[in-house]
Amino acid sequence: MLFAEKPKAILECLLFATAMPLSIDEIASVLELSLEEAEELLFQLMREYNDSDRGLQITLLAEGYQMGTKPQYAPYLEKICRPRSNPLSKPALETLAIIAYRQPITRTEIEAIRGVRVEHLLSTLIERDLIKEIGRKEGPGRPILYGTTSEFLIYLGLKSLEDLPPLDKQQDGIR
Amino acid sequence: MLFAEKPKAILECLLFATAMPLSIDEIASVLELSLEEAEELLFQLMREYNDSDRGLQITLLAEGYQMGTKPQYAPYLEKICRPRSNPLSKPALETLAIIAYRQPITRTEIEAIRGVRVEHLLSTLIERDLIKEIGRKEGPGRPILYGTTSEFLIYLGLKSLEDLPPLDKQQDGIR
Amino acid sequence: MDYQIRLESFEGPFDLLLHLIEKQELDIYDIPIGQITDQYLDYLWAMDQLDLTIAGDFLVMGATLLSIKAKMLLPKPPIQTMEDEMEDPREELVIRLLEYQKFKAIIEELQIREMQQREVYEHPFNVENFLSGIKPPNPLRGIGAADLTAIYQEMLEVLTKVEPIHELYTEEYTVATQMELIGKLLSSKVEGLFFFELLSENLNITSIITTFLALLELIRLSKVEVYQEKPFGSIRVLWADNKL
Repeated sequence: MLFAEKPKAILECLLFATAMPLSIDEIASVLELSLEEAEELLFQLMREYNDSDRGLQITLLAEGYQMGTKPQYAPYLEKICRPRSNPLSKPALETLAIIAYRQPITRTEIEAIRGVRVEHLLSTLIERDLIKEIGRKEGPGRPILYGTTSEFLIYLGLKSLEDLPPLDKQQDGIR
Repeated sequence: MLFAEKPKAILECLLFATAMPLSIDEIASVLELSLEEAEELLFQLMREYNDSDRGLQITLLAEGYQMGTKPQYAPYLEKICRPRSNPLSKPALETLAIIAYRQPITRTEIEAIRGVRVEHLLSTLIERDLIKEIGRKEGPGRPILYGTTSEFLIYLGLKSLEDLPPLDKQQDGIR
Repeated sequence: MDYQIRLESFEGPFDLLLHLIEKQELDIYDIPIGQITDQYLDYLWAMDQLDLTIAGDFLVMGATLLSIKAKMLLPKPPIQTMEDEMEDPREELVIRLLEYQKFKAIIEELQIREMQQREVYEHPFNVENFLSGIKPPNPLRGIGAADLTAIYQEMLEVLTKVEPIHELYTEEYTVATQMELIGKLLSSKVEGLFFFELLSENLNITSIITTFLALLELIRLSKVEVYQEKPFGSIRVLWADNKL
């Protein structure tokens, strides 16, 4: 073998710990090797990673070489990075419906309709990209006004808010 | 071999990609294995990493497992990686130590031990995610109680709070 | 001055005191308080002469030392009480010094660990980047616009059935919700608000009375303070926590 283990271990560290892809020039300069030597070392390490049953891979991107996870394992990473994908609860849907039909609307106004506190429901809806703050209401405390997002329309397959089914007029009289 | 390659590859991805150390419970849940199976798989992977000439290691930190570079390669990484945040100043470390050993503790109690005010040091430590508010002390003013975070354990390379070096090893006459 | 040491190099008064004790190999359990007090104050004078600001914490300790010194000079009562001896005025100081010393002693070891862990680099994984590449699951999967409309209609129907429309006002105002509302409004207003500003647009007798009761309760709990500039003038309400 041409190289001792050590330069390969260093190269492994470099690919692991850098945020951006590494060019062969950078690799050669840190390892104090010629470009050819650096390349040979890199290819050796790439074979060890990519041709094995390991979970990680080293790939060449436009800007250089980078260590990452093999794409087939992405679902497991999603599972641990984004554990929340539960469907919305009924209270959350009710709150969303109120906002959709009454926007712009403040929290207090929503609570007046629902009769219960909605603070945590609003956070959930914001987190799920369904509603957002769209301004402030004039008056004491200048409360936040909420409205629906463009993602909300996309999820429901609507072109615009006007596409929301109309309501029975009389019932919408509650204020 | 007890396991197919795949769960080990997934485990490798998980340890690579998660920012915080992973507990054995989390590993078992993502891999859909029993705790014993997850542990055996993990130990197998740890041996492959730690007992070899590779540049990476898997260590127990903050009651979880994390992948990192072996310390002997730090000089090469310094050249190319983002500079690390500065080490803590002595007063900050002193304050952190008092919180670590005496938590939960209020600001006034810390100041009684250090003999100097610590307000700005507490903000620094909170900003660096090393301490956090963990409650309120009963009594007048209900002062904030501080405690250390998991980032604190990671920062000092500790497995858990019990891994802190003993404080009272020297003569501890009066208590 | 016997020691050429700058005050700023000490973490605090305990650090300076421990330095003086260790340097002269004094017994921490039997501190010659007169000698230590003089040396400690010498440092403060020296700092003062250099026009350096002395942290208040150092001055407080100076005063404490002087007070201990004074107590030690007081004549001891001729007959000791039977059970215990007179409390040593130095005791509290010694306890605190010993406690501080423990932490001072552990710092070096923690620093070593800090430096060791700095040698270990983690993968700079950016969750945000990773997740931006993954389409988040549709939180509304299985739900159409019509379903949302139905949910809304149903909710309105329930509301209209249960109570006549005008009754909704009484549901809206309870002392508890008004207290919360007042807190929300006031806590963001350092200059406070007039009482009428606390009332919502829906002025009716229930809302005014409930808001007034809520205000009285908050006054009782010392959460708010109220001022009236002249008799029959407008009542200004201030959130007590905002005063600090």
